[in-house]
Amino acid sequence: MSETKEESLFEAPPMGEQERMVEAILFASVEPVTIKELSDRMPHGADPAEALVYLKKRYEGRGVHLVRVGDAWAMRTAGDLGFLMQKETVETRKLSRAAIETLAIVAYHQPVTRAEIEEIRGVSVSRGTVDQLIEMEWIRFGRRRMTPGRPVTFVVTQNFLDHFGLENARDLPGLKELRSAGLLDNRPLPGAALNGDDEDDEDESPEGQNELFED
Amino acid sequence: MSETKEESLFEAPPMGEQERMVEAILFASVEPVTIKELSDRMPHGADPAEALVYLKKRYEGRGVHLVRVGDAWAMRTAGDLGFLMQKETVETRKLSRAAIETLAIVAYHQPVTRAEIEEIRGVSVSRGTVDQLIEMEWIRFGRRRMTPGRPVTFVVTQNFLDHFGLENARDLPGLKELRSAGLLDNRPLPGAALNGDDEDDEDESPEGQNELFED
Amino acid sequence: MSEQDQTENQWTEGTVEARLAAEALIVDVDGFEGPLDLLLTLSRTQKVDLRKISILHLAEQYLVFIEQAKALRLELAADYLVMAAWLAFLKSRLLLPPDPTEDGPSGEELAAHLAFQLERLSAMREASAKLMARDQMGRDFFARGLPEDVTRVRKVTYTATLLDLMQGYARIKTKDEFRPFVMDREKVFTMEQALDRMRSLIGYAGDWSDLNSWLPEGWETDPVKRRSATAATFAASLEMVKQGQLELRQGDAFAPIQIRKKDS
Repeated sequence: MSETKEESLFEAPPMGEQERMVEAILFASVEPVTIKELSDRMPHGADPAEALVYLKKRYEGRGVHLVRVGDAWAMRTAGDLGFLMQKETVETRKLSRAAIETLAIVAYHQPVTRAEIEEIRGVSVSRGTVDQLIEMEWIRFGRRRMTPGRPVTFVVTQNFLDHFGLENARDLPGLKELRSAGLLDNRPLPGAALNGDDEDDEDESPEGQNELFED
Repeated sequence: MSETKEESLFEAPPMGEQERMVEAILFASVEPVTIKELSDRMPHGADPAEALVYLKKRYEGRGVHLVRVGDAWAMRTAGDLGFLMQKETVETRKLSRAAIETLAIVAYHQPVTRAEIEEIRGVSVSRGTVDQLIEMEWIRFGRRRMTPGRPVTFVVTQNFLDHFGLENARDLPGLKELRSAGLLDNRPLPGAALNGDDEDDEDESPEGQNELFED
Repeated sequence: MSEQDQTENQWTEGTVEARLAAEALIVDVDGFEGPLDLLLTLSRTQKVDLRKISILHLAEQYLVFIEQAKALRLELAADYLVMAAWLAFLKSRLLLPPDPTEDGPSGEELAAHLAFQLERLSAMREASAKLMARDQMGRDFFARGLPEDVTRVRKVTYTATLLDLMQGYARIKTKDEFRPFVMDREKVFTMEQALDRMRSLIGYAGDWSDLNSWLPEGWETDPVKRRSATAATFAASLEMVKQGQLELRQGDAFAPIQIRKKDS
């Protein structure tokens, strides 16, 4: 059996069939499914990425949508029909203001260290706040910052994107405006008179911004 | 306000909208939903039964179907795509020593009865070992031996020959050849002493102690 | 504290309006998340774009607030007082002409940074509000209610090579030829052997003697044999202690183990 022959041995199913397959897999799953996972589960030679394009079109304007979450895809009900779902609505734990702000700071400034969150909010971040967000799987540890002390950073998760219906972190509301206004900059205090005693305040790294939205 | 006017006050949404609503509700619901429940959740004047007819049609031939469960409705992936709902992992394992020895005896001595295998190995042969080899299609039942009790015999299969690259079982090297190939040295074969194949020897041996030190 | 005095003088300069605003805020002092939060709230009374805010005016408002709180004997967290001291310092910098002998950032630079911090905090507040106002899963849109489990099928295939097969067969057919492996047992001194040996000799051991001196002859030099004999002899002596035939002692960790016959 030569290599060239092998391909023709596994002929990919017709695109209509592939679309049905992607539909069935996404339908059956609560979690978003990556193209890689789709590919692994579908017959050899299938092209789930193309099938997704057709499927997305098919569900446009329907009661259920095909949505992209990071590099994965999922089926979700249309946002305008939420009013029908009182029965399904899950009471989410009420987040404190501190938790909501911390979440927003992680989302807009990621990857961000605890010291940076504290600097932005002007108060120390309580352990419980970060724990709660991690437990909800909305934030997770990112890479360590390559500055003295190598502090850990926080980034938002795919669950976060999924929950807020975001394709990726770049779709955060008002992100562009905030960035062009310089409000996402790491601007050091002149002379560092205020936080000079802040030991774990790491150097504002020039890579900080580049690292933004790395994943 | 007269009775007749009231109806027009709550005008039912267009059928296309109703279809979307039914679609979203069935998708998000944890269990099949009755028409009564649909009706209760949808705006006044809606006709879920009719919407269901359209929706069912829309999903005909798709990867997901609308199915009736008792007097309720649910969405299910199409039956022919069930194979997508399985994730198969293939694990290759080395055959146990008991199985290899049994297989070797069948190959060298075929047709051979279970009692003969046990006599040659010096230990009883577990049912699982024989079953495994039959399941792998490496051995099969041969003709019954014309001796008292008419015991079944075992022979190797074409699959066996294919797997080991043999034309027929007579191609198997004899003891003399094995010895000249260095395979019968009294020294333990490289790897043979260390590969701990005693562990997966599932046959109980009456001479356990002797076997322990055999190699 | 000189800064304290300065503050005291200054707050009287505060406008009536500022003092009234501060009084209103005082009631809610627990509601603030630190000095920056309080400053942000105070800045709103200026009713201007945060970028055009008068930091000098803001500093005055803050200092009034702190004095009011003190007058009411409210417990203020330390960081409020630190901020008050810093704002008093900033205010003096902003009011006085720059001193060329003093290094460090100018009052304007510090004020600009504070304005930036306030603007950034305010922007993050707005962003978090926008985020929470988005459609959320489980509230506005929903995932599949009845997911179908993906079953994981683990398929195990077994394999063997021709060499495995031949070796297996050779092993069976030449069992008798594998004598050398029995040799291994010659280097094993079993506990039963040690027990037999010690039982027959214990009568002669009236006084404490080193356990090592009980090793059988010919087992003392070869390390493998010695290890086996030592282990067996030790195990046997423990067994005999249990049976009340022997006493065992060890002076210290790793010290020689000594045994003697127990008088019954």
